[in-house]
Amino acid sequence: MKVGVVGASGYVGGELLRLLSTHPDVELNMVTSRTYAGEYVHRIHPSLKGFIDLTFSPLNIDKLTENDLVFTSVPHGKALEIVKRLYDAGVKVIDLSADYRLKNPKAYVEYYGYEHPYPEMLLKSVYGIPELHREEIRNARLISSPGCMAVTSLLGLAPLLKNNLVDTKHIIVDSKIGSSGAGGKPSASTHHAMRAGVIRPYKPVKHRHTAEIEQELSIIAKEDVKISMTPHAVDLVRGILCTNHTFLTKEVDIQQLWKIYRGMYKGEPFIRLIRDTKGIYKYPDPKFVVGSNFCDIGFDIDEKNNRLVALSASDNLMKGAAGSAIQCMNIVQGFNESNGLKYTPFTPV
Amino acid sequence: MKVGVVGASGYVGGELLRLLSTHPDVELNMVTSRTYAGEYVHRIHPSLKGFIDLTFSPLNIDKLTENDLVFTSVPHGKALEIVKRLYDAGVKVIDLSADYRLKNPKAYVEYYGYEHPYPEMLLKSVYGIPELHREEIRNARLISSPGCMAVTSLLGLAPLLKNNLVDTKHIIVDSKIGSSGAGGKPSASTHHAMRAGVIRPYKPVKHRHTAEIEQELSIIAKEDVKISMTPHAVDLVRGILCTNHTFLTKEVDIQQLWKIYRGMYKGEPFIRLIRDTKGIYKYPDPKFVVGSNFCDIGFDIDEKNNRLVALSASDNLMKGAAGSAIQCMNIVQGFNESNGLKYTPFTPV
Amino acid sequence: MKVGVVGASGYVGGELLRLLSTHPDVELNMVTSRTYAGEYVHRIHPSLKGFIDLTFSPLNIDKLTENDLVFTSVPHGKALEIVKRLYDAGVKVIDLSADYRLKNPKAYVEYYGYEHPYPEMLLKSVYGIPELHREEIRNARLISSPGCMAVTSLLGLAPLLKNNLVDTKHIIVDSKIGSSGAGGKPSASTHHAMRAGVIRPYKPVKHRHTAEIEQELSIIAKEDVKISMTPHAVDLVRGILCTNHTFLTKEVDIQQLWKIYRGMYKGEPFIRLIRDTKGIYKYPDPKFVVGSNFCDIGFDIDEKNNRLVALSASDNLMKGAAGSAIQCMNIVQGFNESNGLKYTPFTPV
Amino acid sequence: MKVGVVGASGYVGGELLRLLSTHPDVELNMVTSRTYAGEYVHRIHPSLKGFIDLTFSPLNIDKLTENDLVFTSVPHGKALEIVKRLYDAGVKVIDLSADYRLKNPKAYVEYYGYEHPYPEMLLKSVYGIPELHREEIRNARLISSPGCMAVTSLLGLAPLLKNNLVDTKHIIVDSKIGSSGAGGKPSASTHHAMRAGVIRPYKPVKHRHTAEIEQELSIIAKEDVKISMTPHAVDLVRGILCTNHTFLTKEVDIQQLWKIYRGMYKGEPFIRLIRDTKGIYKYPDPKFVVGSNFCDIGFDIDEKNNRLVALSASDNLMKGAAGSAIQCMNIVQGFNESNGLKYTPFTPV
Amino acid sequence: MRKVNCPECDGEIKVPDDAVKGEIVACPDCGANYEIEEIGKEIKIKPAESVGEDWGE
Amino acid sequence: MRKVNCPECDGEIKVPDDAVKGEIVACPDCGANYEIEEIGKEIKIKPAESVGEDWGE
Ligand SMILES: NC(=O)c1ccc[n+]([C@@H]2O[C@H](COP(=O)([O-])OP(=O)(O)OC[C@H]3O[C@@H](n4cnc5c(N)ncnc54)[C@H](OP(=O)(O)O)[C@@H]3O)[C@@H](O)[C@H]2O)c1
Ligand SMILES: NC(=O)c1ccc[n+]([C@@H]2O[C@H](COP(=O)([O-])OP(=O)(O)OC[C@H]3O[C@@H](n4cnc5c(N)ncnc54)[C@H](OP(=O)(O)O)[C@@H]3O)[C@@H](O)[C@H]2O)c1
Ligand SMILES: NC(=O)c1ccc[n+]([C@@H]2O[C@H](COP(=O)([O-])OP(=O)(O)OC[C@H]3O[C@@H](n4cnc5c(N)ncnc54)[C@H](OP(=O)(O)O)[C@@H]3O)[C@@H](O)[C@H]2O)c1
Ligand SMILES: NC(=O)c1ccc[n+]([C@@H]2O[C@H](COP(=O)([O-])OP(=O)(O)OC[C@H]3O[C@@H](n4cnc5c(N)ncnc54)[C@H](OP(=O)(O)O)[C@@H]3O)[C@@H](O)[C@H]2O)c1
Ligand SMILES: [Zn+2]
Ligand SMILES: [Zn+2]
Repeated sequence: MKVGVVGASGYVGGELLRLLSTHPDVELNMVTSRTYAGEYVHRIHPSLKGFIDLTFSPLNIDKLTENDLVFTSVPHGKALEIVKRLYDAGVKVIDLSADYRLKNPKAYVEYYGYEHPYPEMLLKSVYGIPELHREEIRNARLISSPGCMAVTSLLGLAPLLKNNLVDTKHIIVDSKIGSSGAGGKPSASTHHAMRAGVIRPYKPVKHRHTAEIEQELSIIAKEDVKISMTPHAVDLVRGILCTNHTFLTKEVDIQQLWKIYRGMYKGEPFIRLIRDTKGIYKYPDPKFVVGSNFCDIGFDIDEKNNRLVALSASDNLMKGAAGSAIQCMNIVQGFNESNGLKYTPFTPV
Repeated sequence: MKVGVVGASGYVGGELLRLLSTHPDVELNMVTSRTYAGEYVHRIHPSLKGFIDLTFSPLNIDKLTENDLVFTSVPHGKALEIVKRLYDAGVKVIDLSADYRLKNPKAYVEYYGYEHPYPEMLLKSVYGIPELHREEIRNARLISSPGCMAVTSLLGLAPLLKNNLVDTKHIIVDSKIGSSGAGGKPSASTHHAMRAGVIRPYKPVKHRHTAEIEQELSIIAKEDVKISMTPHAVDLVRGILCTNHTFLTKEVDIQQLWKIYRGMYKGEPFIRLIRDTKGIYKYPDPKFVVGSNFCDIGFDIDEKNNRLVALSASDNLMKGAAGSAIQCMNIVQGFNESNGLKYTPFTPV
Repeated sequence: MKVGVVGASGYVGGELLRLLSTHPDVELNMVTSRTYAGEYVHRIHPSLKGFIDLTFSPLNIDKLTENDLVFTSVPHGKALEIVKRLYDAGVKVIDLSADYRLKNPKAYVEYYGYEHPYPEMLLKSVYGIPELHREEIRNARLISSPGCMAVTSLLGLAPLLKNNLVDTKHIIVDSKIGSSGAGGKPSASTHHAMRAGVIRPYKPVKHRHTAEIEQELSIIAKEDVKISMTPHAVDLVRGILCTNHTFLTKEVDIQQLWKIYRGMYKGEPFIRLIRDTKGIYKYPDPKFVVGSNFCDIGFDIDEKNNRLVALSASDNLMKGAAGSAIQCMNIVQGFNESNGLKYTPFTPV
Repeated sequence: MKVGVVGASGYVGGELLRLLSTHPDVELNMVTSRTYAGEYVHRIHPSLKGFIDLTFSPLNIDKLTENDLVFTSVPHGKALEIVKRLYDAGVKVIDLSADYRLKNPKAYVEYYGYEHPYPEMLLKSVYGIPELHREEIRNARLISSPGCMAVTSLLGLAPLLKNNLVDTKHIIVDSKIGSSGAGGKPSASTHHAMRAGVIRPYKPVKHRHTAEIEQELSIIAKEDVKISMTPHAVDLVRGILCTNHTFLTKEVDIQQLWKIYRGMYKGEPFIRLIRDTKGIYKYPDPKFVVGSNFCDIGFDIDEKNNRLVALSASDNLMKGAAGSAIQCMNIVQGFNESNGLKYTPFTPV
Repeated sequence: MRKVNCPECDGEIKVPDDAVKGEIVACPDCGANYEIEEIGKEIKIKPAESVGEDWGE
Repeated sequence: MRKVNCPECDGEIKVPDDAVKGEIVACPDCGANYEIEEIGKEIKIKPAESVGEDWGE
């Protein structure tokens, strides 16, 4: 199968290349970058030296239609046209941007500041979290890969909403994320001396991922769910932790929570439940998933305050982006769902 | 004035030494450590080489009573007797542990696992946050310096509770803290290779600082306040950020919030309000207070969800511990409140 | 093939488990730890949760002889007996400690402070760098895996000594290494708050790896080579950079150096030559090999001063330890040399 | 005394502001930035919020002449004219760039790629290391503050050259430096995700600071000294370690070295000798000087190889830049040499 | 240098002595921009369009 | 090696073939300790006191 990657010079693009270059079932055929067209891939992604022989191509959609499937990993707003044209040409598309994630076109105005030009496409697009939409993914022609904090938070919260355990108006998602989450473009605030050593809140209210988390949780809960999200930049390169604070509407104990989480995630190849009472790994921490496609999930209860904390950790470039996208590709193509994703994480890293 | 420091080989002790060794109004007279008695201070606190000539003394309470004022910075449970005996001998004490912070003796059983041996002393002890208790501190003989996350969170939340703006049953304190917050004792979980690169939740429910935050906020709000706190270890040495998520019970806008925060903190030497719409420092971040005694405070509103986020950042060893303690000493002794604390923070560090 | 790992609770042991648990040709049969006998492996190596079902066994050499091959990764001095007994029982051994690396028994007294009890074994042991000793490894029964800084430095310097290009009395190896290089045992100097943010020289003279570097380079150069080594701890978990400063005895230019390095390393699966004049990856940097078995090597010339700088970078737990050991196992067992080692490094990490 | 700072929006400029804003003897009168003219200083240097009320002025040299003394901290090549015009107008100048550091105009062509327009000025300029040139500084009208790695290395090596102990043709300066050393301008290679986690050699040969180190050491040694320098970027914001590898021409022991170093640095307010055999601070490490004006210096001998390692550590923005410049200002103005520089470093930070 | 308080956050906005009517001044605390409406014994300011400047994410 | 499910979290607890009655086994997921009550065709376990071991804060 011939595969192309648009926006291959970015961080998500680079991670897609890392995974695709050793994937047993695909041929990496075309990787585009406007800025680095003609340049060897390893000049931009040094670690890939020796793995990929290709040079970047300019962004030529006609040529891209020679592929069976194309990943688009460009900034939001910039994927709108590219995806539409590839889709219309019959190419399967997995879009890593936000441009086809939301079902409600009005949400694009509110959260992204643009009027969506192809609202009818939004319903054709499948939200690419296998744990939530595996069957729809199998038959999709357009898959919209989730936001990195969104997928991490959603996997932590979904079992609670599915079981109607929590107050849907007081859910706080406090997330912490490494610098690769902001992509590869330098700026004053990503300059190392300014970005190192921070615990920097940004968009403490109205963060864009709110929209997709609310959309998906409302489907699961079958009612209107409100999310209060605050992300923080921390001094890491890869990794997300979502601390999902919720308030219980029913009484529940730890044993029941184990059952609820196991019930939803039994057999999932990339979910690990982490809630130990011994050792140093008692709750999820992105340190122990870096480089892998895992989302580690844990939980705890504060009886005094009826609070339930659901913790979820992922590598933002893997389960948070390229890993999820490859998993979706495997499903849609009927490959083994773990192919190309068998990366064991590290102790220590 | 002669000053002693008990537990001077610890991180808080070391920071006290740093501040006291150049304080214009005190003579640093005696610094104790059981483990390092007889050893030069700079062997344990290398940066202080050239600043302090003293060697550590063994912990001898009789000798300590020769001081006018003693700081105790030993683990909780271990200050109980030391403080009591010094107090009874007429020495002023500023205790950095939790042993005299809570007014309700039962809270010690619940949160610290011990029966408090001197419950009557709890009412004599003043909780050492000048912004909340300056007048009481002025006349105190025993000051109990607050927990590092507690003071940081409290300073961010106090104006809201004082003005009865928020739902007192749905306050989430999500805090992030550097490794010095856990003190200087090595363990498997503080070993660099295991501690670096983490976003590690610990005690996601029932953290001990909950008790003192609830105590102080309940006084301020004049009603029973509940706090839901989850701390996280991040890959930093110094610094705390508290993200205080609250839900509004009244309508309020940003302009009113400015007024409320300015109203409470006008003239405070160590509070800075940070809520900018330009530049890279839009909200509090401990990066820009490291080494100083500031608590930087900011806020934002999520109208859609009636949420108010109050952000507060400090250096856990300064405003979070030794800095607050010195500030209290200055007040109780009638010194200029900023003496010994005039450290400008760094850009960048 | 049945494989055992002694010292499996350590960092090198854990990395061996990571690699062996997905190696296509081996059965991981027994993993020992004295301290954690009976405990699940993932309690000590959290990232391996889901990959290894085993619990640690106590260190029982008789039971270990049921394996075809055993890796020993215990502190130096502690492998002496274990290796000898396994060897005598006919088991193949790959020892990760220094106990069988040096040919000259006297060097053990000088550098390690002990009299080697089995000097005759030293000649039977093969020094496990495939790029230098592949044929001997193929037929070995005892392989001694190199020190992490030693192998990294050696791979950078070998081509120069082989071609007798440099002054053998003025070779400086200035190396920088992450905290995992010191193993998993906590101490005051590895405590995160003290170990973070350092550029800490240690053993600036007489470091133990000097002995093995001198041994191997002297063989290659066919003369007595002296190494001046100074290692530094830096604020990283994984990774080594060796800056090998040499002085030229012959005139040589960059083009000739390319020929010399390519000549020696052509076809080597885990050597990459890095000397670019474009992009950000101009010289080796461990950042771009982390998690992989590569040693990246580069060079530059200072004509004014007749100096040649050879730079070499590796992941200390991979090419610097477990990766090299697995590569040796593959050779000695006749497996594909890259099996179990196909880990692509990351951009960024 | 009225003082101005040109290039005040840069990292060195910001550090000058930090020091000057609390300096007892000066009035900070004018701070320039082309890009941020009109903007408040704390928008660029967030930590200074509350310390400086000024806004940046555009770069107007006529206005700058109203000052008694001006610091220029702009990129090399850009200070040439500014310094000349201020000097000609009778203003004292302390230049932080390299434009007036070298005595030999030809060296500017070789190392900086430009023909120096005012070669006669080079001899009027005094090289601003008080430990080497205090008397000349006292009477200077133009002081050229040293390069950050240059001053650090020089202070470590000077006593050896002064005592003619080492081979002047085989001196290796292997230095490691944090990201603030490269200034505040974002680029692909300083973007956090690419700059974090590195041990990145850059300019392994022919680094510009070579010229000034050779110039100064040749004066001290009274012979032509050659330096082989290789700098490395490490994952820190502030701090430099220079590992100065030398080969002995005379026999010398540790006791004699103590004498030699003490002999040269006795009474120096900002030099600390660090060579301990106990504790964790055995050799210099920038961790323990961060924020202060110290240069910590240590040494060790490798008898087997006639090697002497001199280690020196500083904060690149303090002793490596702004701190040295303020120290020079204090000397030239007859202030107490430590004024404005009394910052105790931290344990831990 | 004269000062005027920010209507939004009550911060102290500095107004240069040579400032003229129509000039834009900004608040040091909240970043709001104001146009100088009147500059006599008293200084009057009114909200001005923010340039929406952002030096990074 | 036989297995028994953890009553708390449903994790798979490994029971060595040579295990005997009274022996303590621990759950790999939630860390709970159990004592082997019966070991025949079926394995029965009951909660045991946790050693309260903690390898760090
Ligand atoms: N980073 C994460 O953790 C993460 C996680 C999940 C989803 N995402 C999403 O994935 C997408 C890519 O993110 P990233 O982090 O990889 O960003 P990035 O590093 O900035 O890369 C962006 C890529 O898009 C290309 N590009 C930029 N502007 C373009 C335009 N106008 N038209 C076509 N191509 C353009 C760039 O290449 P050239 O300029 O060379 O053409 C580059 O290859 C974004 O939509 C992001 O929101 C990111
Ligand atoms: N770290 C922070 O950010 C922070 C902030 C606010 C408050 N605090 C509180 O301040 C106190 C000290 O914290 P730390 O971080 O400095 O801890 P630390 O680094 O572990 O230091 C503890 C000190 O207490 C001494 N000590 C330990 N056990 C003792 C005992 N049984 N009797 C007498 N002395 C004993 C130790 O010295 P020897 O063993 O040598 O005698 C050492 O000097 C704690 O109560 C902590 O909760 C800490
Ligand atoms: N770390 C590196 O980068 C690196 C690289 C190359 C080579 N090495 C070498 O590899 C070996 C292991 O290093 P490491 O970093 O993995 O160290 P580590 O993390 O400290 O692990 C040491 C292991 O040895 C076991 N052990 C300790 N004392 C023992 C004894 N007396 N008898 C039997 N077992 C004992 C320990 O387990 P229990 O105490 O539970 O039994 C543990 O599993 C060392 O020889 C080291 O020099 C390390
Ligand atoms: N960073 C260190 O550790 C260090 C140590 C010792 C010496 N130095 C030297 O100190 C100087 C400043 O370094 P830095 O690290 O502060 O760099 P920086 O952060 O890049 O700052 C450079 C400053 O110069 C100004 N500038 C840039 N181009 C200019 C031009 N053409 N004309 C006038 N002003 C210009 C910039 O402001 P605007 O663009 O806003 O005008 C900025 O204020 C350099 O010469 C550097 O080599 C640096
Ligand atoms: Zn304002
Ligand atoms: Zn269980």
